[in-house]
Amino acid sequence: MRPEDIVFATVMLPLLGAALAFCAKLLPKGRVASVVEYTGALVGLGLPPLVLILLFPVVFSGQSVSGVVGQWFVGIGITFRFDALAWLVNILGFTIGTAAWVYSLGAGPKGPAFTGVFLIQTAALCATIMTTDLFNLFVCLEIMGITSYVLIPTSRKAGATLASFSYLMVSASAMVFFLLGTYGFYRLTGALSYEGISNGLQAISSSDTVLSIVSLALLVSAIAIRVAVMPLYGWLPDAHALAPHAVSAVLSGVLIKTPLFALSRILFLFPAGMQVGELMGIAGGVTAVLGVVIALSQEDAKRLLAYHSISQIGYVVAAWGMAISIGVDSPAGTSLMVAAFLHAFYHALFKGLLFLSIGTTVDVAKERNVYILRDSIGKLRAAGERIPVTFMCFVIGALAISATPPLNGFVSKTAITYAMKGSLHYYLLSAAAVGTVASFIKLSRIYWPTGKRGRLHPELGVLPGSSANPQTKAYGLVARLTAQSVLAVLCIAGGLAAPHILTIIGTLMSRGGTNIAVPPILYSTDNLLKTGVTTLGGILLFFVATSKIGSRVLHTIRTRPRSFQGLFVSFSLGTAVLAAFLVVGKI
Amino acid sequence: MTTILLILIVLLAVYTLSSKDLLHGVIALSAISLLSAILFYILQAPDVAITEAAVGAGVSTVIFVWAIRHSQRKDDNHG
Amino acid sequence: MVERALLLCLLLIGFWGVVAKKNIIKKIFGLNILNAAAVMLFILEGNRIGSEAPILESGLAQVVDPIPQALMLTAIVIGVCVTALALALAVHLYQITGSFDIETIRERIQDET
Amino acid sequence: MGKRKAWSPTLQACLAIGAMGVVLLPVFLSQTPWPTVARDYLMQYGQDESGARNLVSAIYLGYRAFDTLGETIVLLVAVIGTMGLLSRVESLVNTVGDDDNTIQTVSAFSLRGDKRSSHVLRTHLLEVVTGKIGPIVLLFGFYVMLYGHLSPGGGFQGGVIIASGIVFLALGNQQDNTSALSKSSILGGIESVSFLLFIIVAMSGIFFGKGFFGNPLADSAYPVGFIVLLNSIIGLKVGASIGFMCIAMMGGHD
Repeated sequence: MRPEDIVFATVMLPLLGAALAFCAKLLPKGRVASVVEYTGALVGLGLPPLVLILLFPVVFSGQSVSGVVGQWFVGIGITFRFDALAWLVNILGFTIGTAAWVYSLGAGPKGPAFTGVFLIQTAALCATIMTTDLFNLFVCLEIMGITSYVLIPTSRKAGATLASFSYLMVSASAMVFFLLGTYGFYRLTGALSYEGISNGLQAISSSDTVLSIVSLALLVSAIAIRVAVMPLYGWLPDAHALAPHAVSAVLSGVLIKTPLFALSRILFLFPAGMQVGELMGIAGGVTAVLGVVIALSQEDAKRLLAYHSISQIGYVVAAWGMAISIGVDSPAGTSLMVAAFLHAFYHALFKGLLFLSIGTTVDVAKERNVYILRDSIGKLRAAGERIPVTFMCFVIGALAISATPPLNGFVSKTAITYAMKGSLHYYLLSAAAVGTVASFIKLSRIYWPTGKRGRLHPELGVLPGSSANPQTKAYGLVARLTAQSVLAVLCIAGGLAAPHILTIIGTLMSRGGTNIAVPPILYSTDNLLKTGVTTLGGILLFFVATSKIGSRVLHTIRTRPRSFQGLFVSFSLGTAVLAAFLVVGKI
Repeated sequence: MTTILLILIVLLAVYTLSSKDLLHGVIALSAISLLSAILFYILQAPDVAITEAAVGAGVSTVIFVWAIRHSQRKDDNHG
Repeated sequence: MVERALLLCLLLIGFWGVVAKKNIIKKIFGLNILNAAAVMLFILEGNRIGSEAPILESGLAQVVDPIPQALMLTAIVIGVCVTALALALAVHLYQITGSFDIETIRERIQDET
Repeated sequence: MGKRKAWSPTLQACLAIGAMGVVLLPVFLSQTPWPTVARDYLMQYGQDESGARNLVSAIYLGYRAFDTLGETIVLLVAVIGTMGLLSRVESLVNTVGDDDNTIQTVSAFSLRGDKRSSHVLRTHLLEVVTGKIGPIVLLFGFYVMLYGHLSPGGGFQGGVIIASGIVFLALGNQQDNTSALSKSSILGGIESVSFLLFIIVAMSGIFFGKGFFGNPLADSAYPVGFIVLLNSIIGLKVGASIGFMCIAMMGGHD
């Protein structure tokens, strides 16, 4: 066993687990089939983290494992690189993936086919972040895409099918343009690996520069569709709002971030990459503000969360883009990159928590509208739910996303704003933070008690997907509550252990194994004051939003015309703007 | 030769997207697949030609026909 | 040159189908055409540097570039898989709403929820 | 962004297509000569390293076999997704409003359901002809699959032909007992087991010191064995899953 082989365990073990799960599909339903399925899940989700722990000393000392898959010739074979970035994204993927899968045992779609597809999605995430080959990246993105198209409609809502169809059409078309970008680079350099392309581009004549820039623009915008930055976000809200809750948690926790970090591998190597980072950073800042404004206008609880994902990914993209435009080898750039990853990770934790706890609540109450849904605690209690856990999970998640110290959201948002103090992004993100507080006050109204006792219709209170058999139901409840509580504990721990975690991620992100990132000062008076002002501003904004004028404005935003065609129009105009920006910057 | 094939393919593509009857569109689409298989053969790509003929003209046509049999043949608003 | 202009034309026709057509089956037609245009571009240009199919015979001749061909095998198959799934979703949408028109489907689903 | 309605959809579409057309112009009209580095390398060493005379097979199952694994995974997931939706389409037709929340796949079907007996398309002639042609098509499929390293073709193409052979056999069997090959459980079994086999073979290189997806037979006298093995596994898997899907689609209601 060489290190190159161990690295691939993160991809192969989930695939092996998926294969086992599919074999379980063949067996007659019963104990044996379940045992095989759960073994598959254990192999696919339980073993890879152990492998990652084994690899920690390697990446922590600043080394990376790279090579060609199968030791074939480097000019033709598929190159890969397992470094700190890949390690971190893998940890993110397996943490959220495991929690979501455990939750899915309690509510929502399950069964061997679901487990298999879910495991394949996890494997695709790991492969996406490891590959350094353009065409292999295309294949990995297609696997990620096709598993999402399959998993989204398993919630059996009519809207979910439409959302899945829209996502499929827009991202499949975008992937064709990705292929054309690959064509451009192959034609110019005769290589598909990033390294080969980057070397080849140094030798091209000036007349070919335009082709290289356009190809880069095509690749970036095809990936930006998956990340859902502002002009290209249109597919996300429906898909994330209507998917099963466990799938929603993975989609917005992991799936929209992995392509972003995979993209940074491409941008590091290209001269025009810095400009792309600059433009995407601004787009990220705008996304953070607009996303939260639209979120504030939503009535549907899960849709509100989905727009929040857009807003929070805006934070990540803003810090990420700024890091790339500064250059990741400088201390400032590294600190920004650390902050970007930290927020991506913490957002995955608290957004996963929110999706799962809100999901349980709306399922029990059979009502998603935050204006109508009231006194959920009473309803949850009537349904035999463990109130303290589900409710506390929501509170922790909501406080974390509103950046309340000492929870993890506070740490990562402070890290981001600390690293970008004084720039345009700083003000955009501060504005977005106010909106976040306001929208979560709005969301928490569903738990406000009313005077009446919570009463349930007889058919309410049965979670879809949970079994009628009392024993299985009890197991399902345990599974759901475990998943939620683990995420909640991680949210708190992530906030309390922040200095250590910042040091570890800083060391991982720096070249050469020494931490060059500037650690943010978390609990300064300035920051606490700012948190207080933000919270007050949020409360104020909430009252403005619930006033007559405010609600009319929000109604206009909510019912703004959204068309299928708009997705494509924004995609092609976005690509054109990006290409024009890069070409002008070059001349 | 390749130019003639490509002109035919472009014309068929326009017909596919503008025909009122979806089944005609499916048949035009599988004709595009067959023509491009011939094109690939001329362009010295026999492997791709076989794949395109088997997958593009064969399997995808079956799926399209299944889809249309389960729904309707006419494009109502034709737009 | 003429050939590549025709391919660009084909690609834009496909994109027009995806963007502007209301019927979702027509949109899937457009996606197929879009994919086919990209595949043809790779094969057409990979053919420029040789005259023989990339199957080595005893005599030495310049073969065409095999890499685009191998890549396009994968791309064609992925394209068909996505098409199959898109069609299954389309038929399911038709069963729910009774229409293939994207705007009608959107309205009916919004009314329902 | 609220005023989108003011623009007509056609104008929007024209704008989108025009913008994309301008962006793509340099991609399509580039005159840069096509690179020859990789081709030259493959012409010289490709056959020795992989053992395959067909260089496309050498890349597809040797140099870039990892992509091929991805491709088969996409096919697998697409078939599962299509079958899952298919079962819901059928159940919607039969019982409207049925809404249970477990992921389903079509687990059992047959072409010889009650509905099929009145089907106009199924004439006696069709049954006889397809029944006789089926085995020949299957044989041809196996040929394409096993000789992919020497001639055009390979696992995937052979698999699709095998799938059509299976469909022919299913259409053509005249007795009520369905032929073993077209039974859903058998096809599903072949599919899952061959996926498992594919992954095990992909990992086998590790134990020969060749690394993940390396050729374990690279130092032996027959390096091409690896490609033949992968071709057969892919052929079986593709044949089973596409055959499975086509039969399920044809066996449905009308």
